[in-house]
Amino acid sequence: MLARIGVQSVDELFADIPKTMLLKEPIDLPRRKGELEVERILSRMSSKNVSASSVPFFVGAGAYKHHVPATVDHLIQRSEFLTSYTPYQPEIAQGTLQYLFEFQTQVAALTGMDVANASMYDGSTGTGEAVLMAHRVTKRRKAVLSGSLHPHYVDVVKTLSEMASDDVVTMGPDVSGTEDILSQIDDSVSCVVVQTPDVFGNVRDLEAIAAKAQQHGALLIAVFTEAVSLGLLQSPGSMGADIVVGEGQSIGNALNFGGPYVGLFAAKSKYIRQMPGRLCGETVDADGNRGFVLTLSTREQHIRRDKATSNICTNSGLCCLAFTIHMTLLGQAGLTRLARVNHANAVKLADLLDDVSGAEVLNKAFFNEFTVKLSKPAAEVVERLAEKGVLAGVPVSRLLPEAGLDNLLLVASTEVNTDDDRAALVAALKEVL
Amino acid sequence: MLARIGVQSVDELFADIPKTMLLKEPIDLPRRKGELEVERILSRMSSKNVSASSVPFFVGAGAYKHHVPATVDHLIQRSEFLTSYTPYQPEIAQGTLQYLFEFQTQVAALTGMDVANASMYDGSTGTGEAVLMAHRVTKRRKAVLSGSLHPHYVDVVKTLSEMASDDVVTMGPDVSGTEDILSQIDDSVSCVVVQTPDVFGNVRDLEAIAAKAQQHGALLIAVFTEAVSLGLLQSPGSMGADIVVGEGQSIGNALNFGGPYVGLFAAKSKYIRQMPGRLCGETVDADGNRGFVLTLSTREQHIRRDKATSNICTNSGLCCLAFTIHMTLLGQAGLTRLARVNHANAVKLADLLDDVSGAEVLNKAFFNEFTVKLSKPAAEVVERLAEKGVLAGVPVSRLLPEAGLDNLLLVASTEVNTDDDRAALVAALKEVL
Amino acid sequence: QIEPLLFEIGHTDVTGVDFDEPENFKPRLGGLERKDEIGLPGLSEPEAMRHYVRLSQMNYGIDTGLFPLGSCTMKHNARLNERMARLPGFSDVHPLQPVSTVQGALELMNELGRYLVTLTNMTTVALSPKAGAHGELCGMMAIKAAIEAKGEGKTRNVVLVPDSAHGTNPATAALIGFVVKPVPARDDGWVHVEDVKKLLGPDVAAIMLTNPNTCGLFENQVAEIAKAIHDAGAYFYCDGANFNAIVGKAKPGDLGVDAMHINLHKTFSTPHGGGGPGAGPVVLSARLAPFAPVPFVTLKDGEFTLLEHEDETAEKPFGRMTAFHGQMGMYVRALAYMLSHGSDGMKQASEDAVLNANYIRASLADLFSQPFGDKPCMHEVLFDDTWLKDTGVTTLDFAKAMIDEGYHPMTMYFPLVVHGAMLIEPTESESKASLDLFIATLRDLAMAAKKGDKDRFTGAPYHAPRRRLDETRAARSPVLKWTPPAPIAEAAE
Amino acid sequence: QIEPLLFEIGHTDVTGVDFDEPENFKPRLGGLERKDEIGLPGLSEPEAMRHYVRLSQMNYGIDTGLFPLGSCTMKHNARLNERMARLPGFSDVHPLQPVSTVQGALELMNELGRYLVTLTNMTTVALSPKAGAHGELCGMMAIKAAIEAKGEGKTRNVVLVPDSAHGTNPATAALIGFVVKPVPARDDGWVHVEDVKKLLGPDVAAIMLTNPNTCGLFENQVAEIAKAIHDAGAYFYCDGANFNAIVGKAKPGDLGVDAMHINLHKTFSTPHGGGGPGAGPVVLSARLAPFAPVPFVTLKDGEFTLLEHEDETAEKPFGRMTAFHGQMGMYVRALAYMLSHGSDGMKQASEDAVLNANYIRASLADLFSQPFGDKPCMHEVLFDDTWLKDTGVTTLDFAKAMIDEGYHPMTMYFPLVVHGAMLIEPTESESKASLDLFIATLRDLAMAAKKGDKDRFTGAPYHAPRRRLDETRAARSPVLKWTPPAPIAEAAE
Repeated sequence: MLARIGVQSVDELFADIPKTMLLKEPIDLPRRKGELEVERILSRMSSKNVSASSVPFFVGAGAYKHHVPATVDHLIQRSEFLTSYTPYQPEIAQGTLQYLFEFQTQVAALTGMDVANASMYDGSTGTGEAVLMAHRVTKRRKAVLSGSLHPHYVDVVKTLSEMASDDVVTMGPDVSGTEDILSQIDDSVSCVVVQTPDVFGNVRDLEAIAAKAQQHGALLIAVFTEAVSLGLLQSPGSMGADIVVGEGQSIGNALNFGGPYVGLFAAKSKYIRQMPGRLCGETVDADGNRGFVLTLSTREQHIRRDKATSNICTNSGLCCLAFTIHMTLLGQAGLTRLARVNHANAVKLADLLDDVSGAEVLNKAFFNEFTVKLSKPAAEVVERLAEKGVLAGVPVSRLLPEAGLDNLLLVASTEVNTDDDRAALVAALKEVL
Repeated sequence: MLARIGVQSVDELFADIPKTMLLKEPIDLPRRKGELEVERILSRMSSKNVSASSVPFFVGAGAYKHHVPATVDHLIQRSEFLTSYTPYQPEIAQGTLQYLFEFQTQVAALTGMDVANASMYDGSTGTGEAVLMAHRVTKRRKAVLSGSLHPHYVDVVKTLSEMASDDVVTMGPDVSGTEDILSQIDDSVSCVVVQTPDVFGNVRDLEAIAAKAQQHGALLIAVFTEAVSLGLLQSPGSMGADIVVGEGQSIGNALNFGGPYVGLFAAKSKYIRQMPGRLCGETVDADGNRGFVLTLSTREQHIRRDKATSNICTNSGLCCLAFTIHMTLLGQAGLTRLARVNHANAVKLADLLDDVSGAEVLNKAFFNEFTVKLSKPAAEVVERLAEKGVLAGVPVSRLLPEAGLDNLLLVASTEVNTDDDRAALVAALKEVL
Repeated sequence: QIEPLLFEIGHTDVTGVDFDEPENFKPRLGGLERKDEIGLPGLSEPEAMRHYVRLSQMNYGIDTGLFPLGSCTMKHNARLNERMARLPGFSDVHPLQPVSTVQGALELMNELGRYLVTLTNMTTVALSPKAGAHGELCGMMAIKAAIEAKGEGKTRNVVLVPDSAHGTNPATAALIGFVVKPVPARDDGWVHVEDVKKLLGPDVAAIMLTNPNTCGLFENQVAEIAKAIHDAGAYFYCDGANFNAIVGKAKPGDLGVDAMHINLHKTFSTPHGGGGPGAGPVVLSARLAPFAPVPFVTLKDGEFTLLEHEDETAEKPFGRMTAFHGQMGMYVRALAYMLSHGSDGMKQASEDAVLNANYIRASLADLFSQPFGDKPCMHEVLFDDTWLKDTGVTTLDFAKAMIDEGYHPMTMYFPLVVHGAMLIEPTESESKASLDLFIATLRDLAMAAKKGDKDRFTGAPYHAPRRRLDETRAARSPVLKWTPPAPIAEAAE
Repeated sequence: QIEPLLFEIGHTDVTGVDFDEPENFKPRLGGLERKDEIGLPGLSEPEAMRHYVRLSQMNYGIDTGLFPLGSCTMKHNARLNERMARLPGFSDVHPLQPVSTVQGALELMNELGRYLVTLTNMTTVALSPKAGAHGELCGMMAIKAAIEAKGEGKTRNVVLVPDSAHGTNPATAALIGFVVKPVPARDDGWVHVEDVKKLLGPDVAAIMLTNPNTCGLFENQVAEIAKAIHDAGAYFYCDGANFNAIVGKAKPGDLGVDAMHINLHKTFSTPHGGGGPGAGPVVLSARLAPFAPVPFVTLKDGEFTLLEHEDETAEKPFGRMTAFHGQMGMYVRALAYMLSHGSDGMKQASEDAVLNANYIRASLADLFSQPFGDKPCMHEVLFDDTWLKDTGVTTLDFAKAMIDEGYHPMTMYFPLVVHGAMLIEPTESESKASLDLFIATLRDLAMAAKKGDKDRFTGAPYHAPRRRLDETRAARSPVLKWTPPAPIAEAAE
């Protein structure tokens, strides 16, 4: 090969690297290892973690432990899905394109919106993008964030907005879901961002907010972090949301210690050309057969560069596929039932915990997660329960360390929890409180 | 659907079942369960077993713990391989047929034989078939089995032969690999069955046996249970074997508590038409393109019925595939090195064990397994070591309970064993002896 | 779509596996080191991946389309079962570990056995047979052992086998020295008790009856046949290949069966894997139970133990079928299937399988000919080639034309009792929509055949990875392995 | 090969998932229960399996053939890495579990960070960005934060971006309010330090330079450019999309880089998955390190901890990029890749990637035109369409014709600085045999184009799951989701 290229050594091909910067010595990292050894090293690290399936598990706050059918993980590992690229060559990427089209349709149906894109990185970054989109649509630059929006989402929006010199109004923590966000909406506001079920587990009615927003020319951005809830709850679209953003992890995707996840992003159709991210659309080929392509890409960075609606390029393709397959296996009937099982388990658990002395469930209405007020700091309690082999939930102080809500614990319950799990939590909690 | 069929109920379709025998009540077994619950039940059973990867592991005696590259298990799970049938429709089964052709070629090369079939169930049943084949070839009905042939293999051959009223001569247990099998060979003998490396780990030279067998018109059936050994040892074919049978589990296949495994079966080409099992052959299609088909099926039961060379139908297709892919990844270079690592680890371990007081390694020559004479009954020692979290090997008494070899232990060592594993075994053994 | 053989793209010095060469050590191989080259080429990991992915793309599977192979039961293979079989406690345990370290594995075997015995109302089960034919062998060995125990080993050496039986039946019986006598076929597709009675005598050891039979019919005289067989001092072996039609509907034990193998890879959906591995546990009646081969699992004082040797038990095991304990990997999958379906789901699967087959039958009855008249079938429907007469299209041609329509052909030319047989088994996995599409396609093809569109059939398949393959050539001068091409200089001589 | 949409074959009352309906309980949903239908059809498990298997068969992947997409780095995805990412300690842990229960996960993140920092000779790494563009955003935010910390936030608002840059660069800069100024292209493919100097001033915040650049060349004046940038008080952002060409050969930190994102899905081979997920950790120089966003992992007294809030540290984190801690699943795969390759293997991968690209370049140089002359390239080789002049064949046509030959096209029409660009990146995964076949195919196609065999190109692809698709139609009246067809009666009105 060198002969054909006409060089004596591979190093000649690196001649453009300044001589002083070309490394002479190997980089100070270990030499290559065989599969067996790599497996040993990583298995050792893995075994130092307590996996959700191995203990009674009630951790939520934006990521949820659900059972994903084996079919899903099998299918997404197929070579033709796993090792393909962004479908820029549609003639040999119809597999990817058709599932994206199915994904968009599913997300639109689930959220009650007109159109959905082909995914964002996750719910939090999607929320940031939604705010920027609202600014483009309204030509205003001020967002109002609910006090019960997931604090990480708040941070992501604030970071982005501050960098872009946009205004952000953040409401104070709203444990009870009763904040007066309406009073913040005026003609200067671009968008209001409200989560339901919110980070404290409250189910929120968005209709009044949507009405007030509309009245002032602002957009309502509805956020959810638990996609399963939409099997049982009114869709944000039906309550009047203009943009809906959600975390899709619950459907098809593992906990993965936080990622990769999949951001769901839907909007009213009049805003299509202001949407961020990829869109897959239907068309025909030269023989007149139906086919799918990426479309409206003049919104995107690779065409529009600094005028693009977003800088996003790589998204969450394979996580969309997992979402779509799981949702296809569920169907409306399965999703609704899954949601009922989740809610029923949470109701059961809430009643049990409410009976524990030193614990009080604060929520009136919730889906599969709620806030418990403890007689002791939640972080300590969680740590002591972890020592007993129970992962009890997320202390609010972990998300909002300075909010003075140290005794609050967020507890989630899904279809994976059994009576034994609940009994273990209650017993351990009684010992600790 | 019922309307088109013209019946009122499904039960009408079962009208031929005698009324008294048609079940009215559901069978007394649990109702259906969701995936989550099935996973829980089976995971609970699984967790009651000590898996090979979780402890220092030295168990062999016919099945070996090797590292199988992740690529292998991924590929054999592809829908097109996993959910296909025996390739009776070759036009849409070229995937299966081509890998079978590759498998046959690999097995022939590895064993040093002219031809190989498309697999048997495992090594033991393959040995039974080899004896029957020898009887067909020689038109004699007496087999001589070496005393160091795996006792399960001996049992399988004896069971089959006795049922078919054929003669079997079994040599006594041959720990040292020095039995006088030559003296058993005369003009009445159809075949001599000798294993190398044998069940006690000895590496056997087959040339003299092959010569004597040939002289008397008998066939030499060479058996192996550790396919990796052929990376380093002379092939049975080069030592004069007429039929070679082996267990192929070591390449590509997991331990699986004993099955499924894959039987390798190779022979001299003059015996092709007496071989049992499927054969894949090369041909061309109507366009002149190379393709593969199952061939010489006039030997087989579905054509020949009671005149067939075997009753085998289903074989070990997917295990062949695993074997073939793993062997392809290894290649000669990788297989040879893998074999060297196995042998080196076994030599290291033998030296360490020989230094333990109360333990003595009996073998002069071995590949990756050897026999240790202990000062106590091996079964007890193994049990006590298991309590200490070390799986030390197979007591000979487990295979030959009445042979008076209770203090002998078969110890295997492969590429998966580390210095730590060896140290753990030695330390635990010292405590117990 | 030609993929070269690995031997044509690999090299003996290439490997896709990374090991360090062992440090200095003194080999102890007794002078038997290999001196010759093995001649096995290797591929890098990316090359190997691509090679086998491409090969797979030339295959058809249940996951890619309807697979109506009669008698083969190509039903959906749930990936849950694959995942379960790979749990380390099942896939990564050695058959000869101390039994104290494999209690869960033994529990699983015990539980599987309990399910099989309960579903069949039999006395015990021998799990170890490796596949259907191996199970037949096991069952017939148990029968032979029982006969010998009664001192009739010399005299009872005839086994009755209907002409419609799978080839494995006569092959199995012959393998252990039985003389096979055929029970002739009747024109209604059933085995008649009077035909059996005519053949019965003190020389008859057993009958091997497939039920539901390979014509897709439930043997409606099975009770009478069983009685006649038993009255004659012989045994009733049932080929359980088609058990999937009646699980939860009837129990073979109630029908007088003495031994029946169960193809876990058919009835209980372990994957066929391109021809295996399968598993063929055999359930045995009380008369045969004492002769069940080793090994078997027993439960004593809450601990599972494995009986691996004949003399460890008061029973009379006839021997051993295989090394170790059988197809554990398949046991796990089958039990996962059973747990998932449950008592109710397994019954429903049988009913749906039968419903689907009859739906196809009723939907094609006006175009296709049924050799035994237009009557309900079980889980598979049998047509013959009478309806193709004078079209110039054979069963083979018709089957190959199905490939061009995107379908795997049905079973052809089996059972042998029918001319140009076409045996269609949809299984319960197919939805009505899927069946309707299949039916429409077959009807369209049938019309085309009748209209004289001959080329569409005789040249088929046109749209497959290969056109029709020359099987005669393959058999006439067999090429069973790759050999390196002669060097060009030599070849030119 | 048309597969219906799931909406066309599914039904809202069909489900492939089995749960028992919960026992009686009182919902506590505050009256916000859904009243409308969702309208989501379901498929049974076998139907779903078949639907998605069939869809997959319309896709091309690395595992099915060479995938020479320049700038995208389609290299082999080892299945070991997939297996490792699925270990329960990585895939089945929650980001907000107590840190005492995820010490191994934090150790892995820490180790990955150590590898990235060592390979680049930078000071720290922000792991959390979710993809390359998100990493760019993170790096540019760090730069903005540093500028603001120096009190220059109002004045330094210009970012220099060469015309050859990826679109993400200008889009990212614009997203957070920077004004983008292009650095014009030169006819040698390199960015010239004098061009940069001309643009430098007190208003310049940073340059965003891709190196190796998108023309396949290593920026040979990078040291001088870095110095000029730094002298002007600005920062050097390096787009690390092409880092895979120089891993082990040079360290960006030695080249004066202040921030660089690393596409784990390119350089470290985490699968592209049809468009994601990726991961875009950003390495930062000492000047930018204090501004790295939360969260990050620290090791204290042998325990790993997670800093999740800005005020838990003495540093000056500019904020948070995403919920939780980033793409753990990708971290595991990338670290598995790094451990497998090691220091030696990663260097060799770079060398092989460059060698392979140059081999293609040298093998096609006589037929294809190189816009910047015949000189060595890095890991990808750039051709333009000069050589196609007067053939009536466009770059697009040529690319589509490659599909008919069984290949995925190269990157087309990028970078924009070249007319009709064709950017070919073979990666180190390809063997010489594979490259030779690819080269022969391209040569054959090139001859055909030059010979005037126009139809072969303008009508291509002929042999793909679809013929050429009408992208204009898709954009003109966008159909972005399936809607039920109008009932026939209505439609007929």
